[in-house]
Amino acid sequence: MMLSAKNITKKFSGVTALDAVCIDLQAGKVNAIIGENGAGKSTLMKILSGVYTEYEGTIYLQNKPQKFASTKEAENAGIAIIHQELNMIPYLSVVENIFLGREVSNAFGLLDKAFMLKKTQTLLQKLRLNIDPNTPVKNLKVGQQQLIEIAKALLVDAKVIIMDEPTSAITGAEVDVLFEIITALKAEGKAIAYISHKLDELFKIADTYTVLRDGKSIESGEMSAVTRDNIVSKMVGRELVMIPKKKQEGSKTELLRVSHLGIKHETLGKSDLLKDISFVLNKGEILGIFGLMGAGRTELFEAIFGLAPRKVSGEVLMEGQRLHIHSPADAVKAGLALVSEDRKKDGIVPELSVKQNICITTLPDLLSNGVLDNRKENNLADKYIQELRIKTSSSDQLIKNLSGGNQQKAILAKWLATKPKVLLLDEPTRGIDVNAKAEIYKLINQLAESGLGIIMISSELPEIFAVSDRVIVLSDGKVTGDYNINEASEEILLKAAIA
Amino acid sequence: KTSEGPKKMAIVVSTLNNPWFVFLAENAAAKAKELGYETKIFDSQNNTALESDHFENAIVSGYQAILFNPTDADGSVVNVLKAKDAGIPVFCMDREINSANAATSQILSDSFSGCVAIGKFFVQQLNKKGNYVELLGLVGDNNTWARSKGFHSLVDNYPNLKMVAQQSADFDRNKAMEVMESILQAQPNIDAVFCGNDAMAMGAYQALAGAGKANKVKVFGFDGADDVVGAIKDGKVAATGMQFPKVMAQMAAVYADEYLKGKRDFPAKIPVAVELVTKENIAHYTAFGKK
Amino acid sequence: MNLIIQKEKLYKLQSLIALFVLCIIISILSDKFLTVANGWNVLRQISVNICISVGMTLVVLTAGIDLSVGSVLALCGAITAGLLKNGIELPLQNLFIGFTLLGAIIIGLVFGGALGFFNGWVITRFKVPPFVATLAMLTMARGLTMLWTKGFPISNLGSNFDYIGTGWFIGVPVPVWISIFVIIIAMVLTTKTPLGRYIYAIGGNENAARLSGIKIHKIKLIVYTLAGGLAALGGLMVTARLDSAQPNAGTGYELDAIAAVVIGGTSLSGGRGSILGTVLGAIIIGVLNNGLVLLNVSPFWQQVVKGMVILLAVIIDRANAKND
Amino acid sequence: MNLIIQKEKLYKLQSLIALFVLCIIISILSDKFLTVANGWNVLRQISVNICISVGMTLVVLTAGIDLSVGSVLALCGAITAGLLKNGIELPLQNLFIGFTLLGAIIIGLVFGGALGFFNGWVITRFKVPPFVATLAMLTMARGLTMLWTKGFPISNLGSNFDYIGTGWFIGVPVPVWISIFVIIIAMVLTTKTPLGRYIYAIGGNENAARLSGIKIHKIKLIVYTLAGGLAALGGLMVTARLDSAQPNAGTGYELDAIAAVVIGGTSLSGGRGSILGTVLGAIIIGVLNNGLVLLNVSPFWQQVVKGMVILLAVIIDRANAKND
Ligand SMILES: Nc1ncnc2c1ncn2[C@@H]1O[C@H](COP(=O)(O)OP(=O)(O)OP(=O)(O)O)[C@@H](O)[C@H]1O
Ligand SMILES: Nc1ncnc2c1ncn2[C@@H]1O[C@H](COP(=O)(O)OP(=O)(O)OP(=O)(O)O)[C@@H](O)[C@H]1O
Ligand SMILES: O[C@@H]1[C@H](O)[C@H](O)CO[C@H]1O
Ligand SMILES: [Mg+2]
Ligand SMILES: [Mg+2]
Repeated sequence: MMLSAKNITKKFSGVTALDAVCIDLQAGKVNAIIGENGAGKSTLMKILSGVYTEYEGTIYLQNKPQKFASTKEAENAGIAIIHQELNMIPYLSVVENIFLGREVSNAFGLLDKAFMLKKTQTLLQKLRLNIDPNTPVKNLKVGQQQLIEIAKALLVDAKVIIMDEPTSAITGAEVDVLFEIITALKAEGKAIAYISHKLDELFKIADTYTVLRDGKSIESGEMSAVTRDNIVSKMVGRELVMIPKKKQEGSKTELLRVSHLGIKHETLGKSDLLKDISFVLNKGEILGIFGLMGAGRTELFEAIFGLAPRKVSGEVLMEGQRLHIHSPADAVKAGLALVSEDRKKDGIVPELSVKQNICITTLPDLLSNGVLDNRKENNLADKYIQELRIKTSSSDQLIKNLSGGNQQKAILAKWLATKPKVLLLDEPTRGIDVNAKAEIYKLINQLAESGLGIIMISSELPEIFAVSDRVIVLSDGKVTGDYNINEASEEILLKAAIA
Repeated sequence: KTSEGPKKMAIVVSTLNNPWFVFLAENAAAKAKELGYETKIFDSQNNTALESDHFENAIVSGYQAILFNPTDADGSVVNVLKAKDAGIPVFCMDREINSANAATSQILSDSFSGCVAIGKFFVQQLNKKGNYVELLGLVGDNNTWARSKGFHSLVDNYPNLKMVAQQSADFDRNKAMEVMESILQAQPNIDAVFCGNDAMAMGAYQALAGAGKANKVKVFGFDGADDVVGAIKDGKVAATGMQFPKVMAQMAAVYADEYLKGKRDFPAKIPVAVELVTKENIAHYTAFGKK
Repeated sequence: MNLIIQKEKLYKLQSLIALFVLCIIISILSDKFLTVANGWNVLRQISVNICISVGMTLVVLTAGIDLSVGSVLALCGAITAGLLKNGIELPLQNLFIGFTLLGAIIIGLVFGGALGFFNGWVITRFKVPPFVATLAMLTMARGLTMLWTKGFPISNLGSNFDYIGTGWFIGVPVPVWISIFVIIIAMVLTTKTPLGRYIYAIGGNENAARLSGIKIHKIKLIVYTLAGGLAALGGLMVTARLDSAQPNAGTGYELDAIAAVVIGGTSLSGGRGSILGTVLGAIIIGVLNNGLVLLNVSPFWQQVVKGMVILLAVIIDRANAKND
Repeated sequence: MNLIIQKEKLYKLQSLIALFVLCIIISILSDKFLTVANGWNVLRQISVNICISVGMTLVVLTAGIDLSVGSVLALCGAITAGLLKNGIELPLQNLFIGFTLLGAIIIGLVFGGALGFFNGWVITRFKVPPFVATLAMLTMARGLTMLWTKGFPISNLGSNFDYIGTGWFIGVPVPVWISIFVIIIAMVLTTKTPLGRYIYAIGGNENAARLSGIKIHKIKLIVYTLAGGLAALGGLMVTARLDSAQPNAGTGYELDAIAAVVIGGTSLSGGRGSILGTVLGAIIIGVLNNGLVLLNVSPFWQQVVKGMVILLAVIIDRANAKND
């Protein structure tokens, strides 16, 4: 046994996040940690890696009890972690981030930049990441940043490597590279703790599993001995019924038309970010947008929603009327709503309550006598908390204290409150557990049935197939495919995505 | 009511961020103490609103008299009236307030006339012709202008005396040095510098010395501060206007004491002349006063 | 009213403890402290800082800062005083325009708003950091004050004007009424109106606020305009109180205002805080200034003690704050 | 050296343009501007601000701020001057301790470092926001200066000391040497050492830095200590130049330093910026002050013009910066 944790208990001001959890990580194996959002997976990993130093229970590393006073101590003992959240210093370069906290200096105490650069280049090659090691990481896409996080962990000569949702922002080829690397690490005898909400991945890569539920360890075993449904029911504590999508004849009433949309690159001479994009969205239709990382899908939403007004060409029509959108405010007025891909950065206002976040888009409707009416606000918030089954202690809870899935639902709520005609969803289930995911799919379907037009960006093919009526594929800023979902298959979409 | 509790005098000064006023305040306090009073010094930080707060606080805390160095001739009037209404006599030191009967008595340093005297000496030293620079104090301070006007009222009558630069150095030695250094670049041929106080005179002198022009350019100050008294002895500074803060402070304290003992007929204004100090008569003077 | 206060509960508590401790210590050491007259004194003295700090709170809640309030106060006070006393002469047209009291006051306030608007415009239009934009305004407005007053105070403004600064109304000093009025309006604004909510949202997460359809630029313009207007109101009060506009009035007031805001628990990085907290912060500073005088602390020691007490107040505050 | 400069390229460029435009305008208006003597003038005059601003840059890079630099400068200058001139008398033991020049200087510098360390301690240990902690220090250090000097300047410090302020060495004024030395050390520190890397990292994302095993508290303590020490160095230079420690020295210097830092492109929210940028910022301010005097702009207009130029400089800066 490489590492085992016995009876770990961790409380946060009242909340018991972990309750006598036991877990074993075996050398040369990938140990999956599975559980719903908020089950306590990340908290446990943070304890193992020295982030939280106050807890009950004992950690044994190679059978010796250990108590880490800092992340540095854990690292020195041979435990490396890729955190769930990106931990990047935005203005520092790739090299600087990778070596942060473990800089190499020469005899004069000065940084040995040449050495670090070379080492970084090797790492990037290993990850098949073709970027300049001197670019500031803020210029990288989320997915690329995630790979840098992986590179950081590889730099340390660790015995135990913890990966907390390493693939939440990467897909396809990048995931394959990661799996190759994991396989190599296994062969070197390292113990790997692997957390992911993408169950398919777990079956592909994991050897053993441990399920956490509500802060308790429920069960452990060999991955080969369980099925997907087994795992899910252990996570959720009951059977999960996936309601298959009703295959309906979508109406043919045109709702939104995007024609010849393009975005110029900021730098002269570079090729356009979007080129001549045209498509139609009908009432009640769910349009999936698939593509690989950097294909330009987020940019498409930004163009439609008025976030890049100066560089945009082409036009957008709503119910036949040309829209003039120069800011998100215009977009909202026109009946558009955007759930963006980065919840933390663009979605929630962390210091406001769930209620205040939900009401923020429709405040002018919540007045009585010219001032905000507390009752109206409560009614609106409570309505959505019920309808979307948002798990929160009260509507006055600060939104930052909610789990990711519930934050996502609250964001959805704030947009539904505006009674939009078209809902734009950018990776709506990133980092969200299967149960919450199923609920969100259900919601999306219900909304479409009620006549909303929905466009959903997703990098996960199963998700595309679970909800879309139609799917278009983007590659390098161009539409390279447009299919009815019945005519599409994984193969067809992937082929279009790399076209 | 005077019988109860200790006898207390408040000393309210425009600022303590300037040694001249520290000296004034401390002498007033020392004299009052000698006369058997508890004292407290209030620093108005050149802010009439803060001064107003001090008056209010002094009135509720039961001070029986206020020795006062006003921040502003007009802006301080209300404050003095407030004390008067509360039956507390106010004695102004050094600076005037523009009200004939608000203060019980005003013991004043006459900046304007003092600068007329400096102006006379200035004209004489320069032989009625030459280029000069003026360094003003804080532009929002009324002493700045009393001095500048006194000086110009005389000097401007001589057309061959040309003011080639007029800048502010905020009564500050370091700022005066820097401003003077820059002026010397633009105006290398000057014959004199007139400064609104002695701190600036010292700063200007140091800039001149640094540029090797100390012998050629005459420096004039105002105050009679320690450094400048020494500098006049050494021939570094040509002249200053000696004020008598100690005299004024002590007189104010004595008057207040007499008032509290029953005397009522005080002269409304007692001007304390500013005396021209030069190398000729420096032997009779020491910092802020006569030997 | 009750509801508003409840909403702010979160933030106010700790500063209240600091204030309470401070008051007890001072009243043990001086029997003059807990008198009615002294109470009015303290309240009247802080009323100007309250006006400015309320405006500052709005700005800070959006994650901005306004260093120009002191100079704007001086300039607007001087403008009202100048118009009141001298009117405007247009020598070319041989025209003289006189101003009524109300006219002069309104122009002063509007001018303050306009200066604030200019701050907001520079910040939103050119993306100049608020610190720099308002630092430039600090300098410019002070220069303009000097130009307008020629460096001299403008005094004797007539007996009606000083009512704003020295009058009493139903047993309460007029400046205290004004600050109560400002506080209530600002509390309603921050807790009961969309504008207030947007202010918090912008400071909490500007990106998310923009994407929610909030017009960031518009809100910031409003906020800086209000801060300028409130500084001007403070300027009127100072001027009226002294019956004189001082060219160097308000120097350093920005630091007092920011201190009140921060002691009151509002975060300089925006999105968190309250008007009530700021008011408590201003009272703490006012009580401290008053107490140091009552206790006869020497002026040199005063600064040392004041610094230490502010530090202690904030430390007590943070120690009691559970999160963050 | 070349490498260092290259790294900083990103930030310095825009301010360079602003500086260039400024210089051209002034030199068209005054033929005295572009002379060697005036060049030394400007450089000597900004050397104090450079010392302070370099320290301020380090602090601001960690997303902090230090408002106390001006008072710390005054206190440390006064301490060195006092020790040099009067030594310490211990009346009880009937003891007199005299100080050598070097001894007095070292004590002044160490004292500055200690005050800075105190700032850092309050900030890290009690989580007091830097703005408040250093505002309290601003007040306390000024009070201590008054207590130490009793409100009077300490002058005539002997001929060796003034060398630091007024001497020349190989054709270059000593203060300029000192600032060059400070700049180089600081550039090496920020761009070539792990400490520098950590400073940027903390300002860029404190949480991520902590997770990377960086000792946030230790780094911040170092940074505030350095800022205090550099302020003390500035204090020695000012005192030596005037051959006199002025109790009110350094008043308002914090704003000049912050202005230099921000004009130089360092972000007040931390993590982004450079020493070289700050140096350019300080030069811009110095050239501006010098230019206004050379052109004999009236003192009334000076502040207005200065504010406008600062605003313009930053606007040019932002307009040229592509990404925010
Ligand atoms: N700093 C904190 N303060 C208070 N509560 C916390 C804190 N961190 C986590 N929690 C709570 O502890 C519980 C476990 O959280 P944790 O992040 O470990 O979940 P997780 O299993 O990693 O979920 P996810 O799949 O969404 O990442 C949750 O209820 C969460 O709200
Ligand atoms: N800040 C930036 N700097 C440089 N290039 C950028 C930036 N943001 C986007 N790009 C480029 O724009 C293109 C489209 O990016 P976009 O975010 O739209 O991709 P996407 O398909 O949504 O990918 P993802 O799944 O990662 O969100 C990519 O080539 C990307 O490299
Ligand atoms: O006399 C004093 C001093 O000269 C000071 O330097 C400025 O103000 C005056 O009143
Ligand atoms: Mg997690
Ligand atoms: Mg995207």
